[in-house]
Amino acid sequence: MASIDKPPIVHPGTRRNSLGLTIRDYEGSMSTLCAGCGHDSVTAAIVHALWEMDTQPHMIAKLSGIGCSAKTTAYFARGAHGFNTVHGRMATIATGAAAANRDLLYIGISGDGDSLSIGLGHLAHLIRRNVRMVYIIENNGVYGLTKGQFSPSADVGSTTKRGDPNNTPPIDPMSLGLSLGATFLARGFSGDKQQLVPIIKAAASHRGLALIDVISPCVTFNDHEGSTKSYLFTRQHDSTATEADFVPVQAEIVASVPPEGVLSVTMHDGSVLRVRSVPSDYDPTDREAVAEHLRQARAAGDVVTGLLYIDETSADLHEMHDTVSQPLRDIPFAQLCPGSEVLAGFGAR
Amino acid sequence: MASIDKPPIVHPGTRRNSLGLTIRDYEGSMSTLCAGCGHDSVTAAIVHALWEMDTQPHMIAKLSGIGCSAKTTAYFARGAHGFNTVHGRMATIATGAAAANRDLLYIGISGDGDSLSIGLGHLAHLIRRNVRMVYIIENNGVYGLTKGQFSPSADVGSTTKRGDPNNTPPIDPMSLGLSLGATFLARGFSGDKQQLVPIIKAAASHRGLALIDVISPCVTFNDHEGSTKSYLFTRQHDSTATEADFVPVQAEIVASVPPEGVLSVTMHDGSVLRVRSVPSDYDPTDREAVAEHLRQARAAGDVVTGLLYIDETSADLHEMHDTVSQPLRDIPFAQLCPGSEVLAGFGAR
Amino acid sequence: MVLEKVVPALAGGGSGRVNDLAIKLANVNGTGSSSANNLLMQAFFRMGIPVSGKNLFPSNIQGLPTWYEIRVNAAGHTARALDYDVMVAMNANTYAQDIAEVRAGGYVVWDASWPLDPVLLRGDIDYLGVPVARMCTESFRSPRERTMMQNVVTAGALVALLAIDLDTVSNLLAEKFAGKDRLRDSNQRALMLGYDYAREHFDCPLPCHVEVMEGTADSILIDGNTAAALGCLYAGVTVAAWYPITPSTSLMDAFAQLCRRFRRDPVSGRNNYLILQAEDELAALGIVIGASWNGARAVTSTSGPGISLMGELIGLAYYTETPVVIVDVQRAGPSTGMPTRTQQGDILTCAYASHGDTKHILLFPGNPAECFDFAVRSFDLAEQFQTPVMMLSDVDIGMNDWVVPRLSWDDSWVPEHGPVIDAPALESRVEAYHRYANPNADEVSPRTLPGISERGAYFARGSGHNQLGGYTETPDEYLEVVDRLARKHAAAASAVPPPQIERRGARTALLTVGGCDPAVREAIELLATEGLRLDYMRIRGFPFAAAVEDFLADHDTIFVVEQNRDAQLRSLLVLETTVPKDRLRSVLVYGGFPLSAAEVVDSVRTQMEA
Amino acid sequence: MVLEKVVPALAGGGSGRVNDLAIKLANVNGTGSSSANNLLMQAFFRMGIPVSGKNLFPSNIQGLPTWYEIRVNAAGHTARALDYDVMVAMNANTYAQDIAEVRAGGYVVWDASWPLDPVLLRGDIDYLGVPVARMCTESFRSPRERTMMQNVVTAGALVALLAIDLDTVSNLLAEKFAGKDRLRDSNQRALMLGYDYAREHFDCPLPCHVEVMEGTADSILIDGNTAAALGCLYAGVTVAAWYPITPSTSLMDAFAQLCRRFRRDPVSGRNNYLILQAEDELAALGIVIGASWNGARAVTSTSGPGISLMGELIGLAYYTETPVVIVDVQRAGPSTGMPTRTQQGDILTCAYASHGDTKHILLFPGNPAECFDFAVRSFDLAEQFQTPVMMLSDVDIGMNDWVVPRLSWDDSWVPEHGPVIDAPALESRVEAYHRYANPNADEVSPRTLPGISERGAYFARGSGHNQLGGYTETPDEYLEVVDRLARKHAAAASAVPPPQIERRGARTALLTVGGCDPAVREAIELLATEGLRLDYMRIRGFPFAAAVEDFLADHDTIFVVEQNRDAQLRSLLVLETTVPKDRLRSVLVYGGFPLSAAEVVDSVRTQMEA
Ligand SMILES: Cc1ncc(C[n+]2csc(CCOP(=O)(O)OP(=O)(O)O)c2C)c(N)n1
Ligand SMILES: Cc1ncc(C[n+]2csc(CCOP(=O)(O)OP(=O)(O)O)c2C)c(N)n1
Ligand code: SF4
Ligand code: SF4
Ligand SMILES: [Mg+2]
Ligand SMILES: [Mg+2]
Repeated sequence: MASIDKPPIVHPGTRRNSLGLTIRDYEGSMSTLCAGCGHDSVTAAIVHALWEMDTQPHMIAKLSGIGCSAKTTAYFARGAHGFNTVHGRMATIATGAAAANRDLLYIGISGDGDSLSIGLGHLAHLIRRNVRMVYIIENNGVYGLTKGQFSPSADVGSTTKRGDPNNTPPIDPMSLGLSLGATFLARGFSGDKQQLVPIIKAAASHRGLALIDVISPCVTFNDHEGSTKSYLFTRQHDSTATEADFVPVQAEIVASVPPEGVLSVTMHDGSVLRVRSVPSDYDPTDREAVAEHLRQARAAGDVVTGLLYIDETSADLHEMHDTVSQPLRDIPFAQLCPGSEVLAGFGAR
Repeated sequence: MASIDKPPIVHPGTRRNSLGLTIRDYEGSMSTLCAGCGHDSVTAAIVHALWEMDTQPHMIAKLSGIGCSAKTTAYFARGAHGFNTVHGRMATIATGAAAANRDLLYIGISGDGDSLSIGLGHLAHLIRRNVRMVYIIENNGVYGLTKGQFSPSADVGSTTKRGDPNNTPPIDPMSLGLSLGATFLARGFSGDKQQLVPIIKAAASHRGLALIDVISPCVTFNDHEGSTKSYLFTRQHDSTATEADFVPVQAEIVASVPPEGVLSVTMHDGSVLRVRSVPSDYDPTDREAVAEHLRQARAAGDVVTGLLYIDETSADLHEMHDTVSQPLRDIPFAQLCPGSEVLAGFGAR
Repeated sequence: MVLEKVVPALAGGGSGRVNDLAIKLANVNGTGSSSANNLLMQAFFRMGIPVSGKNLFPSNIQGLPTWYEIRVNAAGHTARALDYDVMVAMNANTYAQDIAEVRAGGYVVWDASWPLDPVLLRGDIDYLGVPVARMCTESFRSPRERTMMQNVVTAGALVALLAIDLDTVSNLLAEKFAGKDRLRDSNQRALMLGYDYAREHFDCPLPCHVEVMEGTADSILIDGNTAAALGCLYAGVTVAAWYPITPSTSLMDAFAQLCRRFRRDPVSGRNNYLILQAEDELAALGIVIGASWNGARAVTSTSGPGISLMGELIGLAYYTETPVVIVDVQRAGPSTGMPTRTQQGDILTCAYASHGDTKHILLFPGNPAECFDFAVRSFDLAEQFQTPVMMLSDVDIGMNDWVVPRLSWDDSWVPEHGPVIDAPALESRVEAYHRYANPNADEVSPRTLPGISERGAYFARGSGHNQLGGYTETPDEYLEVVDRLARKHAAAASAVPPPQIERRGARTALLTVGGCDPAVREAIELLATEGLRLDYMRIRGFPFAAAVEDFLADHDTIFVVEQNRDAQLRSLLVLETTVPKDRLRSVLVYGGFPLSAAEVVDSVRTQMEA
Repeated sequence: MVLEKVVPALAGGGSGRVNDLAIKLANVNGTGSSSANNLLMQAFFRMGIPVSGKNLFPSNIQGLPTWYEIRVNAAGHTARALDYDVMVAMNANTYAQDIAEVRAGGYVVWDASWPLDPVLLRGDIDYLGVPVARMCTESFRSPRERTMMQNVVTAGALVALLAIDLDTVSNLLAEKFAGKDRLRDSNQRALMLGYDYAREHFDCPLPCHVEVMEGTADSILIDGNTAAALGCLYAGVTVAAWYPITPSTSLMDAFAQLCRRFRRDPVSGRNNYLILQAEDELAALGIVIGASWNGARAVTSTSGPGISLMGELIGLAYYTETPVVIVDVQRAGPSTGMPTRTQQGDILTCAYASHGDTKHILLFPGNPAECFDFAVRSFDLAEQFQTPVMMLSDVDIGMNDWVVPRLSWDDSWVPEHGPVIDAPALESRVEAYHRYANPNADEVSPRTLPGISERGAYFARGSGHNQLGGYTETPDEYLEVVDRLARKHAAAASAVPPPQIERRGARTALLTVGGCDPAVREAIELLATEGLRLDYMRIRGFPFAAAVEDFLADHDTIFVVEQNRDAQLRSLLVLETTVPKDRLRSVLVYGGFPLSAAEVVDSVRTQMEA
């Protein structure tokens, strides 16, 4: 998680968003990841999305576990609080943070080892609780920081650099999410910023947990031939399910009937998400169909990308627990303490 | 886990299996569970299945975590070693045991809290590794031993005895298993021994991990109206997917083309499993279709029971790792130690 | 042979004491005996007699032996008594052992519905048979009532035998079943069945009985878990996360109930709190860390196994300097151990929890009243020192009913959040903010909350970091931070609850912790009667206050009384004070039952004689 | 100003030593410097000169500063040296700090492809510029080679400057790239580029240089993780489970490689082992417990965070008396801490791991040779005492290359499985078998393996159990078992490796543990030259052998040297021996780098003067 401060060179000409901030204002410290690491492209996409969404940096909270992927949180939104927790437990800490203050935009960055191995149980229960946050898995099929062991997302037959094949069936976070009732599932590819940015924006406006699985190749340990998480393999097998187009709240929405094969979803914050199905019969609101589609694709060796599933109707953590609209951490003590008279009543004769 | 020794009253007339053992020989100490607890019926079914299968008691290893369900392991097969481990970790200890000796019949008993809450991550990876064992979840929707809190299998809207509704979506071990590539999935009901016994036998002969979800009502904390894991609710909503019929190895198999709608599977130990689909189009070998069927049923509030899914073709833990056929723990030391000459070579100039 | 009509033969035989008796009720668990036990406890309490109840229950839901011990003692000695004046033997499976435990001259109340095996007869005690089951079968219709009411019938008999005020008991029933007339009537009926039967067949009251007194004015009867939950409520906790585990479950149950009553927003009717049943203990602590980092007061409660599982995250909170409060209601270990038995076995584990160099703040309440006080203080301490605070309760304090002074609250009290820089301060300050920088060499560095201001943004990490909060692998930078953490912990010595000390100018002392308090105090009195004068100190917090050092320095021999095998409190004293090891002797009682004075007296006496 | 041609000005100036020099190589990580470092290490080793290499690398994969320190010392002092004769400064980002660390009269070898900032010039050292990058760009085509070969060029220059035997180095390259001629050629070419350049521009060798000697006969060069893996292989481990974590990962990597070579069944070609990469550390230990319970020798390796996560299961193994072996390769804590930095910070956590009353057997290897020996012994100990055994290594021992005596093996050695009753014995015995019964009051009760015989069946449980293995909540039954566990642990004192002791009849001693050994020995020699005579003891196992008590008793002042903040070894000695606390002083060095004699000397001197 080493970090070197980046010289803040501001080109006078750089564009500013409605808050008057340049894209640089959404960056963090200089990356210490390997040159070419997919994770850095994810960082770039996040920076871009936050800037375009006019997000106030201090209203963001960044969380991660441990791993090369976990370091990513240091590389964007330097104006936001960040918490580099321990391996596999980020979901739990994010849940607590979200419980204390429902007003922040929580961005969790995890790895395939962090989320699908040591942290799998927590991710599953995070999904059940539908905690409102953006949860990105930077998925490279290996444990990068510990030098390239297979992670649970490694496909059977995929080989290590040394050539040993993986023999244990993989866990696909998208299929897992579907079976656990996830309400927002998307898969991106660090090599395709175009596709990733709108997905991140949509995720940030989602009512509950938005799980984004980003294939993010590890150039040092898993970008070789024989790997199914390499840049080459992913490019060759990328099969787009949907194309998302995000219309922020501010922009007035031209009330037009969405064209054939385009789904229009109003997000909880009022923004609108337009999802165009690429296989025109693909329906991102039909859990069954999506599961079916994913499994067929996997059988065919394809990597399905795009916004895969969305359900904007289910309650999030706070709605399930009927908490007040104000952040719990901001409730004045006077409203929390019943006072001396009430106390005197307890256990008395 | 309290246990009282049961007076071994042996009725002279009791039937004996091919090992000359009576059903009593497969029992354990007296149950200390609540009168009417579903778990005791599961115990009875296990005892029955083991007896009918002529299993040598000492070739069984019983494992469990912690919970009322976990106590079950003390109530059958007193002639077998048992290990009452800690809460949620049984899967890991069973994996190690199976690694050391591939010849035993491993029977793991867990609870919905033990497996779907604290132990979820381990269960998921046990499924991936396809460890050969019978894994039974005695599913009652609550934490029995800690007095009735909701477990992750509690349905939304299901209420506690006090009437508070559960607001968090449930985890269905069967759907989870399908998404994780489980190779044997069955659901039973402690109130239906008829159905459960052959399922347990089939599970014991399965090539890999056999996951059995048994709805096992908690009469003390979750058998009231409003509960969706009560005897009444389960009886009323039970929808049978398949009926299994188990033909042991010994019995010569009448080579007949199985009748319409009956699937015949030869298990790794040579025994044959006949599965009759109740909805005649139900195919227990089609992952998609089963997932679809389960989700529709859940939507309709039905509890699908029977042998739900089977795949006898996938490699188990030992096959994946290409270990020798002999139990690892029995390999003579001489074959394990390379000896002094080899050692002398290391690190030398 | 069956004993039906008995006129106490040994009237007054050693048992002729008033407001000083020990009753033990032996039952089968899951048959509703607890409500009857509670009824008796309340009755004694309302009669103004100091009383305690020790519930010795199995880790099982139904069908196993369970015991409840009640001690009433005008002098206020309410530790567990080992010699019973009255044994209410309602579980045939344990008759032998139960009857053997009765003191000479004591009484056995048993269910005379069935014959009593003659081998169980002792000549030195009286047998008072009450056909409880039979009477219930005759008087009640539903099978459930027929079992449940047996306990009330027995209670009724005791009311007569011990001269417990009948009206008080009847009122208690009336209050309990207010609005549920049918239930109240059948209970009242059952009560009178036993009462009348006893009056008819035995001459009541027994020589050992009770009388109204004024020993519990301004006192309350409460268990430690409920009191701790109240503490969390009053301290302003808004986020709680837990994973069910005996014996801490009732703490969160109580907190949830309190929140339902007192934490509904008056306007919106929605909840001013969020309690999460986590998927495991790691998650529970993770949730608390996240909520605290984000500025809410958050708590988790657990027991030994949970503490073991929380180890890694405790280290994270320690090193990132995130305030968290953990209540450890200790039970008998190791491993799953005996979940319903009491022990003080997590002291060392908690003091140094997590790998690497770590030290934590511990609070040791000695009774339910302190569970309330210390719970409240734990949140201030956690925020003032930005570190985990663990409150160590146990089965005895947490789940048993104790008579303690009424809980009081100063309405002017406000939470002490420790150094936190708010938005205005951040915006106005010139210099940049750095999370772990200590301009004034103060041990605790001010923190900022997420969502406040870009100028307060920092990166919390469990990996090596320097004063600025930046990642580091440079020795000097790393040392600056971890050395400050050590000083910070030491500084907490003056902030934790000071020890409770009683000096009588003795050179020998008894030192203890937690719920051992009443037993050790009683032991001191008993030993005094033998001419042995002893000073007393009860540890209430770690790091140890200066007063602890002073007390140790002033005594040649100190018996450390604690409920664990490995002398864990003694070990902590040896490591964290300057006391010479040989001055500290151990009195270790760790079988799982609450401590009794006799056990302390015996051990001290033998060690003194040796 | 750029320095091109330099004739060492200060020839011999304090650095004219032969076979006694310290070299530090500063690089950027992920650029292949390690193979070049290794080449030099091997060369010195083959020349017969005692040598050590300390890899000071970041917790990062590519692009951050990394250092490698090589010390050659004819006298065999191979602890980390703090004053460098030769600094190979190849990372412009750390020039300033690197150049500052050179001893007066020392040399800086730098990449003269680019100018050197004049502010970096010191008058008391020589600058030997080698245009490494430029030469590589000129001589190699592929970008990869152009970076990778720079390290070899530098090595070539050092070969010339330090008079390292060129043939030896060339042979090493030939061996390494046997069969890969192209690679070998380019490496050899790069080597000569540097070699020739140095010969041409500087008069070689430098006053401080090396000569062939016979100091490493019968020695090997090996790291502790590889040695420990060999120990597991030779002890007969068949099941291993782990979760990747620095710095323990290389242990399991080595074990896997060894198994691939030596554990293929000759007949079937299949595996006589099963290594599982678990989903987390809890699972890893769970797998080991299951395998051991079932009769296989099983091991897991981890580091601090893993130990914290294993807490609950360690308690399960302890209480169920299941043998397990855990290797903890310690790193700098707390929390994630500094994963690639060394520390001895898990001593207390491991000694008392898990809630409740628990005590464990610990082994403390002091070098790779002991990593092998102790790894082998750990399995015997675990089975003899049916309990967890933890071997505490660390980054320095585990991942750095040490020169140690050649590993030897007695082919008549067979595993000691401790008391296990086999099928015949079970079938023939009359009395029933009970798991925890001790007929002969022996502390360890014989166990039986699953799948052997119905007569040996028992129920292992982490909950309260009696001697028979039955569930219990009865104090006496519970105590019988836990008290025996305490005696069992104490009994292990005579079975663990005894301390290593050197008596010189002094009243003052240095006491240490693990990899501090060479630094402390060197410190003793240095202090001797100042007239301070010191005895020496290195702890190698816990519980402490009687010899530890004796040694402590024979000394008035004992400096406990350890690499942690909280004096954890000292704490363990205070708690587990009778030594008066004040006799134990502390020398604590815990910045994360391997210990050097100077640090010990300074601390002892100041404390003695005080
Ligand atoms: C408790 C614990 N166990 C193990 C580790 C070591 N570790 C650090 S990162 C990591 C896995 C990283 O893999 P992944 O999550 O996929 O992230 P990536 O580096 O591939 O981006 C592991 C095992 C740790 N830090 N903590
Ligand atoms: C680490 C740990 N946490 C919590 C507990 C307390 N506990 C015992 S059983 C149990 C849950 C039991 O529920 P389930 O697995 O569904 O079994 P059931 O009793 O319902 O059959 C819990 C939380 C424990 N024993 N260990
Ligand atoms: S090791 Fe892989 S994952 Fe880690 S930084 Fe390098 S390329 Fe990225
Ligand atoms: S509490 Fe429920 S699960 Fe437990 S034994 Fe009783 S009925 Fe069964
Ligand atoms: Mg990864
Ligand atoms: Mg359950």
